[in-house]
Amino acid sequence: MRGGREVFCGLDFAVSAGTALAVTGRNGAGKTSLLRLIAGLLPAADGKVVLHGGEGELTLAEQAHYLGHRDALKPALTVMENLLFFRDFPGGTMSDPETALNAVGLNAIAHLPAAYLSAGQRRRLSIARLLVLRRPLWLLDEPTAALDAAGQTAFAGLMAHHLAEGGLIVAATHGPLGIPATTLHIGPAIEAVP
Amino acid sequence: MAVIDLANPTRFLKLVERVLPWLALATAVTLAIGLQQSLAAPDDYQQGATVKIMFIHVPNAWLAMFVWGVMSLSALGTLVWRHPLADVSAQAAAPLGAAFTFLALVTGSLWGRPMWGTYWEWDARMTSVLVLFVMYLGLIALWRAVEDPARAARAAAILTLVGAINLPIIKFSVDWWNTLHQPASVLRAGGPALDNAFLIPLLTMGVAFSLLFVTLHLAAMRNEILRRRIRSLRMMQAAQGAA
Amino acid sequence: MFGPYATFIVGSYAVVAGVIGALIVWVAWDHRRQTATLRELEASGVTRRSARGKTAAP
Amino acid sequence: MSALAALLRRDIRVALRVGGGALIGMLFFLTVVVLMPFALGPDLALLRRLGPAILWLGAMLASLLTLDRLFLADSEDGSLDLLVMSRTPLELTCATKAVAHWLTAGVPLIVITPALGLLLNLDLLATAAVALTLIAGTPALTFTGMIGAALAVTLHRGGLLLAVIVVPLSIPVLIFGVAASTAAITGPLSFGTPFSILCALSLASFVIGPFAAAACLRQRMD
Repeated sequence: MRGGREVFCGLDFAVSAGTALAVTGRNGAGKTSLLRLIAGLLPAADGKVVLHGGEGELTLAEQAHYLGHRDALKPALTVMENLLFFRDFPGGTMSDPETALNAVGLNAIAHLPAAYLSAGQRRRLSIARLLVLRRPLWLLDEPTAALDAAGQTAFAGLMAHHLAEGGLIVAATHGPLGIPATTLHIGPAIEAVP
Repeated sequence: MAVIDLANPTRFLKLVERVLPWLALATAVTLAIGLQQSLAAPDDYQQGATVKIMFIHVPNAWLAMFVWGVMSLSALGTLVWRHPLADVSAQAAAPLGAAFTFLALVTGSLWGRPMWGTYWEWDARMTSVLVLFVMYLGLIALWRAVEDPARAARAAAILTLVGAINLPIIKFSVDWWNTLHQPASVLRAGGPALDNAFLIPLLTMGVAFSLLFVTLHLAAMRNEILRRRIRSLRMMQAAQGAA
Repeated sequence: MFGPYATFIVGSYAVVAGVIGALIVWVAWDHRRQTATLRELEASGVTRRSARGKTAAP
Repeated sequence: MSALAALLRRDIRVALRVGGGALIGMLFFLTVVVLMPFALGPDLALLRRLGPAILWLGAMLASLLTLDRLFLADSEDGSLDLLVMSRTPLELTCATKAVAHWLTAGVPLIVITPALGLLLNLDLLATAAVALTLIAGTPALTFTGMIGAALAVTLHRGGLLLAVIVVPLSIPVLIFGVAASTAAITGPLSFGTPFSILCALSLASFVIGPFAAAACLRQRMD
């Protein structure tokens, strides 16, 4: 439901450990809404999203990373300060921030304010957020937007690694992800005018 | 020629490097003489020893207005001639002006307490200086609100000029407001005919404080140029660091 | 020394000295910090103008 | 616990660095107080009588002015999603953000109160009384204002709407804050009673504010 309008219905899908799901569909089909719904940021009108075999007491949202269009960076803070907040606040198994920055190639400018970063660099920093804190489910909304070719390849490697460790990925995308993925095509909403 | 030379920040830095020690020395010497003269000055027959406060109060009050003048000129430089040093000058001057205005207010208040029995009176002159202080703080807040100094400079320049036009109007209206509410002001600082015994130390202190401002202003401008240089270096570093 | 108003006179001179002193210290400290940072940056290989190559950011 | 410390640290840093607005509230407070004599006239006796009320009004408006960014900024850059998806309960998150806001926006107001008291011809005792009531009362302003800030995010509209929502909620704080300061200055009522009520209001807002704000944020639809 968005703005009181039914965005999609009758959707039923499963993603198992170590696999990725690419959600495709034209603009406005509801890809972002689907991701936000899984992340618990939107209420579902009907039905539910279940994660089997996670940590029992936690909700799905608390075991997922959501990488949205907006990168959640504070321009006044340095790259490292932003990343440390992403590591310390959400909760999960923490890992070394230096390694995460290395993986996205930002380690040389960790001390600079995020305000100095270009769009692609901001994206890389957001991706570092997925690495610095381990959560099994990655919800990615157009993850490769603003990344150059090298960045896309590197990110595909990171995603493959995540899958190899038994993680799950649900990504809304227009282009190829660079990793093997099942495709879920969201069609135009069924015109169900009551 | 000289002006064109100064337009180059690197040359300006070199000049500051050369001039600054001498300026600091001159400030220290004048200040020492001024302080000595102030101490030696006789007590006023009406105000007693408190007249000594005048020697630091008046120069500060004078600088409070003078610095806004400097900033207005710099603002013109920013808007009209786009002089590369103009916004640096304006930015460096704002905190100094605020500090001098603050000192004028505090010393005036400490002078007022023994003379009028109150720290603060909504007298026309004091009120306009207070408004000036608020405007300085607003200007500093504006500088701080925008991360990119070049963008902040234009906004601050416009505000400075509007302030320069508005200040006389504010002063005028405050005068009017005050005479409407409170006729026959009893507050009169010093007297129109100042005796030489007071005038000479006052002038010396005035020169000393002006020199102090010039010294601090140049030093602060130098810091600001360095800060901007660091900023642009870091931006480049950010652009390169992603490779 | 200054009669009954000594506190006010000494107080106002002290405030002025304090604020001016703070300004001087701040300017000097700022200068030291900026030059140090600049030197550090130049030592780490970031130079002005020269390296302004188009290492286009993604 | 370290998660909350990280949030506190981040919010304080963002407020204090360039572009943060920690000192704007203070400046606004000063402006409001400077404005009052122009409207009321420079009569020192009158200003002294109205002093506590002016200071309280100024502090309230200043804290309102800075509140609208509390959640809106996080909502705009997407970090609110992160806060919601955290394993820290949203109520604690809200409370921590409010504490950070109070430290960076509320405390400066209290710090300059003595200087402003001087401008309004308040004596030392009166200034101390107002400052004390502000210490007790401004947390209540922040914690009730937080509810409005959360609503403003829900409705994608800050500013004036926030003021209209929050001001009625803050009326009790204003009443007892001014009552306690006037009681301390002129009597005849005792200072203790209104001051205790003010503290009670603050304590109650510590409980209600975070829960209401968290509930608002959970309702948020995008």
